[in-house]
Amino acid sequence: MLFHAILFYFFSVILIGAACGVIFSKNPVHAIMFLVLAFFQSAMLWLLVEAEFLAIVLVLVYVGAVMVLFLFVVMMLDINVEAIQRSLTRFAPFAIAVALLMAIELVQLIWLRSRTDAGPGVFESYPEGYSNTKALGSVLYTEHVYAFEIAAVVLLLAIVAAISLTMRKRPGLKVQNIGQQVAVRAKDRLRVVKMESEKKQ
Amino acid sequence: MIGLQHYLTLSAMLFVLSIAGIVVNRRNLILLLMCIELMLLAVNFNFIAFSRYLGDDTGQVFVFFILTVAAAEAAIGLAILVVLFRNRRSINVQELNTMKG
Amino acid sequence: MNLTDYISAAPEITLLGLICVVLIADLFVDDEHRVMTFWMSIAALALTAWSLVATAPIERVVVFDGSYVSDPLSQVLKLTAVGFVAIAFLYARDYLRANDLHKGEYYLLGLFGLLGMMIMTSANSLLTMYLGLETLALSLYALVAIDRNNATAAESAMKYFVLGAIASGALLYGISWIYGVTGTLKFDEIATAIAANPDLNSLPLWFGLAFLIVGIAFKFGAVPFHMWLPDVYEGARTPVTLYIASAPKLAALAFTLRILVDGLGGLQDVWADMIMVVAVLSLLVGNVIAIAQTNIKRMLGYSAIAHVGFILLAIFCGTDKGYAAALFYTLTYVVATAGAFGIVILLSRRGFEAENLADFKGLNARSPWFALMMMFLMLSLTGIPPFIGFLGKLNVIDAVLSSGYAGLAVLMVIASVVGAFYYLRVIWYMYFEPREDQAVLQASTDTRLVLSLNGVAVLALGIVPGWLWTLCTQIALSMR
Amino acid sequence: MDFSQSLLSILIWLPIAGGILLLVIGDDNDVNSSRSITMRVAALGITVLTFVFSIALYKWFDNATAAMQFVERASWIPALDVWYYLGVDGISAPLILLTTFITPLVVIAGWDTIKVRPAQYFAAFLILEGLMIGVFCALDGLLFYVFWEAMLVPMFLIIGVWGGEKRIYATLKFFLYTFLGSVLMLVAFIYLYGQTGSFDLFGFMNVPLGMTAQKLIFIAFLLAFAVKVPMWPVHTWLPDAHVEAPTGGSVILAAIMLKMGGYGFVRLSLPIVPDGSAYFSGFVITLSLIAVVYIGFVALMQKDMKKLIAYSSIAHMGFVTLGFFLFWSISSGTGAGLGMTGGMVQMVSHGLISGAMFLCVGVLYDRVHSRQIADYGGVANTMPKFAAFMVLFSMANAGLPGTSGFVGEFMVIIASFKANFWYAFLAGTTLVLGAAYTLWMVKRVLYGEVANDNVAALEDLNQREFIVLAVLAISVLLVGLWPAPLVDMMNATIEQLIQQVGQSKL
Amino acid sequence: MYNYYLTIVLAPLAAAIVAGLFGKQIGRAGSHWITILAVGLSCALSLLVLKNMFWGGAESENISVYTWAVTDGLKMEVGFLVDRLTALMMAVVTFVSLMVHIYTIGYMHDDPGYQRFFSYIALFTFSMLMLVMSNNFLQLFFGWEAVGLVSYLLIGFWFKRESAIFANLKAFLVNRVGDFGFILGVSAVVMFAGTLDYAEVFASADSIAAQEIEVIAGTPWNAMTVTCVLLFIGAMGKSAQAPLHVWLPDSMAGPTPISALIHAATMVTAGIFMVARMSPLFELSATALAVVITIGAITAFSMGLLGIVQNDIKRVIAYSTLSQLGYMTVALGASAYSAAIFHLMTHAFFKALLFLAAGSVIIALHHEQDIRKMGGLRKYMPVTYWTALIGSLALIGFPGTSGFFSKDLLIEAVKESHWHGQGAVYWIAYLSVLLGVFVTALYTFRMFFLVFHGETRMDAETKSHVRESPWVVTVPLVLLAIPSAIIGWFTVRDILFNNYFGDSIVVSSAHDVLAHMGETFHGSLALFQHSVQTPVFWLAAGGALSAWFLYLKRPDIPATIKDRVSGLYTLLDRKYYMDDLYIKGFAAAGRSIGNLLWQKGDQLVIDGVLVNGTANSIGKLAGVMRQIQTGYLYTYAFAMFIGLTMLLSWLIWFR
Repeated sequence: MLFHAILFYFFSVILIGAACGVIFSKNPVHAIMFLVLAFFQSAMLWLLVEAEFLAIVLVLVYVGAVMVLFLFVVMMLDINVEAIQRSLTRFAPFAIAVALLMAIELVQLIWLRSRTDAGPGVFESYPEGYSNTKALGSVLYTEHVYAFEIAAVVLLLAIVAAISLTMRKRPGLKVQNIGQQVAVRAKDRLRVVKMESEKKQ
Repeated sequence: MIGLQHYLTLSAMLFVLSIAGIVVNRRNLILLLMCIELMLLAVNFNFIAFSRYLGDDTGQVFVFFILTVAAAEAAIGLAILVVLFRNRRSINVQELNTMKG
Repeated sequence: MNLTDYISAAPEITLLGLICVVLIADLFVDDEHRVMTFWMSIAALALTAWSLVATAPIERVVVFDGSYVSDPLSQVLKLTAVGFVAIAFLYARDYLRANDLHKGEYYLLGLFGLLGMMIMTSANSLLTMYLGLETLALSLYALVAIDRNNATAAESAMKYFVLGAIASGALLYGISWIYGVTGTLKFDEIATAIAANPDLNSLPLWFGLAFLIVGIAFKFGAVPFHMWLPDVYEGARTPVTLYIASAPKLAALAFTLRILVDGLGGLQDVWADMIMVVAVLSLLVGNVIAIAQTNIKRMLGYSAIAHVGFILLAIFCGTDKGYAAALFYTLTYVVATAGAFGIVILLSRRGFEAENLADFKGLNARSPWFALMMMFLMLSLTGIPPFIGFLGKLNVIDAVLSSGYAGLAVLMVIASVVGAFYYLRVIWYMYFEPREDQAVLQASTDTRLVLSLNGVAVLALGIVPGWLWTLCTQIALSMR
Repeated sequence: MDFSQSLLSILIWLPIAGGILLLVIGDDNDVNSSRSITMRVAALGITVLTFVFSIALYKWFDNATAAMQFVERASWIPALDVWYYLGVDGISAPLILLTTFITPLVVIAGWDTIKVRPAQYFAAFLILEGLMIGVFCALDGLLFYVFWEAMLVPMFLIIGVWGGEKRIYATLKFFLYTFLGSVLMLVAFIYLYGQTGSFDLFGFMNVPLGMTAQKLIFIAFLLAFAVKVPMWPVHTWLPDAHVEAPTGGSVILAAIMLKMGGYGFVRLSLPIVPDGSAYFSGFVITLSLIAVVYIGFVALMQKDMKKLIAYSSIAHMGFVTLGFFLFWSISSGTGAGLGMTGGMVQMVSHGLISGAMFLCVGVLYDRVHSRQIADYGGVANTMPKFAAFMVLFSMANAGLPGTSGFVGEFMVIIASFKANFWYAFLAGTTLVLGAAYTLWMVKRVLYGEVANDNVAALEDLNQREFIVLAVLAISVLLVGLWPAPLVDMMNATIEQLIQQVGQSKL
Repeated sequence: MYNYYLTIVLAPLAAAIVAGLFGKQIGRAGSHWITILAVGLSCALSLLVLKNMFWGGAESENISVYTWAVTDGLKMEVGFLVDRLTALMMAVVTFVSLMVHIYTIGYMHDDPGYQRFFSYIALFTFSMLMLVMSNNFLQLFFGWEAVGLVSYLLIGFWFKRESAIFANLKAFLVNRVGDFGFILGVSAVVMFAGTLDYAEVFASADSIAAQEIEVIAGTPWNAMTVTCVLLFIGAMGKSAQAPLHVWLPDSMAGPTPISALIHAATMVTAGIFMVARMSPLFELSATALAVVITIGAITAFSMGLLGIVQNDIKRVIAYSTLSQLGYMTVALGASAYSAAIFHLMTHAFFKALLFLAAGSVIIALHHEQDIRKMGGLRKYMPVTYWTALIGSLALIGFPGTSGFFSKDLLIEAVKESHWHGQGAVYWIAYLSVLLGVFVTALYTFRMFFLVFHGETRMDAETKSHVRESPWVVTVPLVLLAIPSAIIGWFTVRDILFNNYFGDSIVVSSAHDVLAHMGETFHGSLALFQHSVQTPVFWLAAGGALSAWFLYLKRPDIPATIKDRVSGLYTLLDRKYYMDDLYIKGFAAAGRSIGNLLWQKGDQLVIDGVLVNGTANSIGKLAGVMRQIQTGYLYTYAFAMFIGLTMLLSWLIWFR
């Protein structure tokens, strides 16, 4: 149990640190790296509570896809890192005060008000041979099939939207049209002009 | 003994941090998108913690969907970012104020 | 899972299928014939509407393991949403064509948005609600940015996106708390759980509720979660604004009613106070700031905020009358606001956005008929009888008074008077100022016809509002 | 042909339909084009026809009963228990007659002086007429409110489109002011609706109400009606609106729209919240007396003819409210009815006189395009007929016996003396002040040497103007010399009203 | 008789309408003929009525013509009460009016507003008849105001003249001040008696007198006193009693015929008539009578004094009229109503005569009115001279003339009234009227001598044109001179002592000075014979002689006196500064109050601060609030953040 706690605190501290890193790092690439770190720590923490499937998905989907996308965009946009001198908003202190207030409220809620019986809520361990993935899979396609379909729609929508926003035909772009090239006929390309022969002056 | 409250606290800290990150950042738009990802991560923590605490899988299913949607959201958000950058040649939050009042 | 499940969800399924058809068909339509996409979309909407009517349940049906609910509320809202999307498409068509924006995406994203709205309206669990919400929201983000060469549109899309994401983050956080406390995501089960165990009605649940309210308020554009709204209304191209301003309000209403009434009805005394604060702020801020606007889209944006104040105050009452009034108000408000944006679109032409109030100067000289229509719409929004907006306000005030909040009622009417100013200013520009723009209004016959019908509708509905109110009352009664 | 069962509907909808017809005929800014002439003839025809129907109303009106007559009742919004419920009694019938009488005159007065969008102009007046009659007929609270508010719109346009230089300020002020007043009335209506379950005005009258509720409802009503009347200190919209409105607008505004406030007091405030009215009666009387004295002084100093007449309207309407609220100050015997009758007669009479005064100013304005008193002088030299009319109407405005202006003032002063000597004393100052501001204006405008070239070039009344003013002059004298027909119409109703007001609802 | 009465009233009205509306069509002659015929008819019928009353013993009649309105138990009617008082008034009014009509043909001969003028004076006749024949307060008030209206129109007849239109406005407004009191008086009558009808009011006079009213909280006043004083304020306005007299001299800006008719003979006496008519009420309030006599005494003496310093011929007569009205009022206050009415009648004749004579002079001199520019007209205008002499003698009360009888007995009555009056007031009144006799004689003959005697002072141009006026002018003079000279002889006994007025004038026995005097009255001749024994005679003679001495014999003395008592002279010349008080005081104050209320009250406070202030502050608020919408994403997010935190804080700490 102690080991469990040590691990928890270890990962948590790194996670919070990484989150701070995301927020305060000057270079967006660094920020992305911190975020990746945060995701890894989260996956670790999730593993700690036996949510293996989601931990894996987080790493695969987030780190593997989304963060790469971020990185890609940062690179593609070719942002002048030097120009973006990080600095905080004018009311940053005030904002941080509000954030602290909210944090206090949440913590107060969690620790003091949330339960009538004092003491931390305990996670019951899963029985032997339990597969988190299997359990999720069995409800995903039955009980949550409707939501699952909608998720599919969302992804389709994202595809359509992303394409429609970013794909563009550049009018000045010089590209070959193979079909046209193949279908070309001689008379289209060559015009035989008859003309009077020139007389000698 | 690590339990529900610890996870919830962690989640709350992440959540507050991510909001604060959005509010205090006045330069880089892409950072805002990352903060949003952080926020969703915080939510996920909550769901997983509750799911485990309640012994109910629905919470984890929810997380699964959140991950999906977040990916879609990130895609669209980045697409908009790209569009914006193409028009403005900048992703500076502070320059994003042609409409106000 | 059995057949009834799918039959009940037939409208959504139909729509999705048709979206795919349009999506693919659009690929084979070249730019000159893009209007085909429009007609296909209209056809898709018509089919959806037909399937809605055909599968209309006699009574409340819950399917898909409690994820999906079909009841009078969802039927009516879906049908009207379909109608408004169709109207938006129609008003948008000529504008898009004139501004080289006539691409299939507008219609497709619009249809996706509609699907999202339908999902929301029929959601019976927080999960489906969230997914529907995201479907709608993602469509809207993309729609706002649809004019890729427009920096303001992109800017407003970015703002909308970031703030929307924050809101859905907050919403999710709230959902997680609700889930944590009640152990379920389904509205009816949440309600049962709260009813069964009064201990649950305590701070953790309230916190969850507060986060949910942020989501609701954001969706509606209520103060102080309204900041996106004016910028988006202004920044988006007018057809998009029209789209955002109309049907999604219905979805937002469904969203609110499902969560607050179906799910958390037991916490009414808690959420009522929060809703009230938000509503009153909206009423004041919306009306006051609208006065200072010179851009009509932005002005209508602030006006939307003010109207949301009314809708939320109706919900705040927590009575059947209040819910009915909220429904009635939303429906009638959307009619008027759709018409108003329709006129804005009508006045626009290639390379010219009739965005400024000043562009309405002398409209009476240019087109007495449409000036009259715009006047009708403005008066309806002001709440002048016999236009329908008046009855909307009447019912809300009635609901508020019946619940014993005379002070709020007075506040509401005074806010309306403040608000009257900026609506009147439109009439003033149309009628009292000489014309500056000599261009002839261009619009196709069907647009003119529908726009006229829209304008006349606010009057006609105002004269014969009984059936609508009866309908709304019945729906409110059927909710529990 | 017996159409008495739908007479009121005819009176309401005929002009409105006519207005729509005019809009359909459409605008032609050329005064002499055939379309323009058709349109004007139609406008006149419809208003005259409406007047003819209102004569039928007068004919068939039964003076003996206080009950509602010509009642029409049909369900309108069953869901809210709202009825299309019309009826007239002794306090609404005279005002309807006034409305139908004034509107044709306004049409004639605007005959060829409106050069811009005449069809819309006349249509606005016709629709306005129907709506105003609607206000006087409606017996359902919601119906009443619908007509009440809808009325603002045509007037808003009339002032805004065809008004003077500062018309936009004036018309917005007019609209917002009156709107602010009436929305609170709406709240009160809805509250009463909550108490009774319907909008039936008789239901409102019969429902028992606590003192606090009565006070609040009274305040809501007071604000609505006080703005409309207008009472001091919520009167400042009126001078602006009057000054900027086109002649016809000023006439309708002064002649009829102001009466809405007074009508509201007797139709709603007094019977629905008698105890609230009692509680505030002293307050209202104070405001009325302030209106008489204060506004009298203010009117004295006006440099603009229309403004002067507008202020005089406020002072005269002070008598109306004074008369209505004397009931509680009169300890015994008769007199309250006298005050109320006086108030009612004053409303009708003021409708005629102020309308006529504004028409007179309009006659001058059409020629010289100035309303400033200083721009005139010696008009009697060039326009003797006009001067005769103007003097007559001025005298009526000053409350000379034999003109209608005297009747109401006389009754109200007598009644107020019964209430309190000082009420009568302050009210009586109008004899001096009213004469002072009216006749001083007459002196400066009509008398003296011809002041300038504009005046020298004036032409006397044309036939059209002459007819309008003559008709008004005859009616002013008729009411002044023989008010009995008018008063008899009201007596039964007012008697009943007195009883109703006397019964506490607590 | 009902039809007679209607004809008497309506004939002039009809004529007025015809002459007024169709003046152009019927022409000048048409309009004077129709009005003269109508008024002549009225006059004839009035004389018939009078005859019936005087000699035929006809009963008084109270007839209702039509019901004006009935509401709330108050019956408002139009009707005639024709009794002896009314009959006398009708005769006087129609007769003088007829004379003036005829006279006008000559006087207004060249005026472009000829038809209008006839219409007005016919209308006036109608109004005055309505006033005197009324049987209720409503109609009385109608007539009261209607004569005021016509007076207004006629004073401003020459509306191009600044002085005329100033005067008519002033006249109307000052009258309105009186009417203000009057209408309150009528209201009081209605309050205490519950009716407007004379007969019913008089019947309940005792009950009125028994009631009290607290005008000032805590001080109950007798209802009758309040009523009567209020009514008398009306009379003060109409009959130009100080301090509401200021309009009458100015009203001379109107054409002379109307000065004669309205501002001397008839309208201004309406107040006297009204008080006499209300004698059943006034009799019950000693306080009211004291007020009446005080006001009358002040007017009688002080206005006479002003006559001495005036140089405008019409103004002199106007001040004389004021003074004589004061005499009548004093008589009213002394409960000698009959004496007042008697003097009213004789005064109507001789004062109309004087005015018309003055008018004759004015025509002859081409509208020159300054007596310093006249003189020696006797030889040019004999008829005018002699008639004016008769008028002047009657005015000063030369024994035998009608004025002698009326004035002498009036003064006697005042003298006698001390035994029922309240001490000093009556002695002062008596002294005033007595001294007034001297003053009257002085200014009358000052004017007379300056106009008709002495050297001619007009310029040669005018002089060459001076000649006697045409017959239409002189005939009325003669016709008026006859009653002025002799009517007193024949009527004094009947009117004053034989209870001619019967029930129409009620005098409580405790006040009945005339009855007291009647015990020692032995007929006109005896009165005439004893005239030299009275102070009145000697004072009058003294006044006339002084005038002769000062203005014919030693014309240099007045100037010396003027210098000696320049303070007094200025006071008189400025008419006791009353005009200044009204114009620079009340009128100016009214205007500044108006300005103040308008500029500061309406425009600054109500409109500026409250109305536009609210609107502007909402506008400003909008301007400020939109600053919150900075356009920056982080602000937007921050707003949401704060909103959320607020909700949470409220939930956690305040709920």
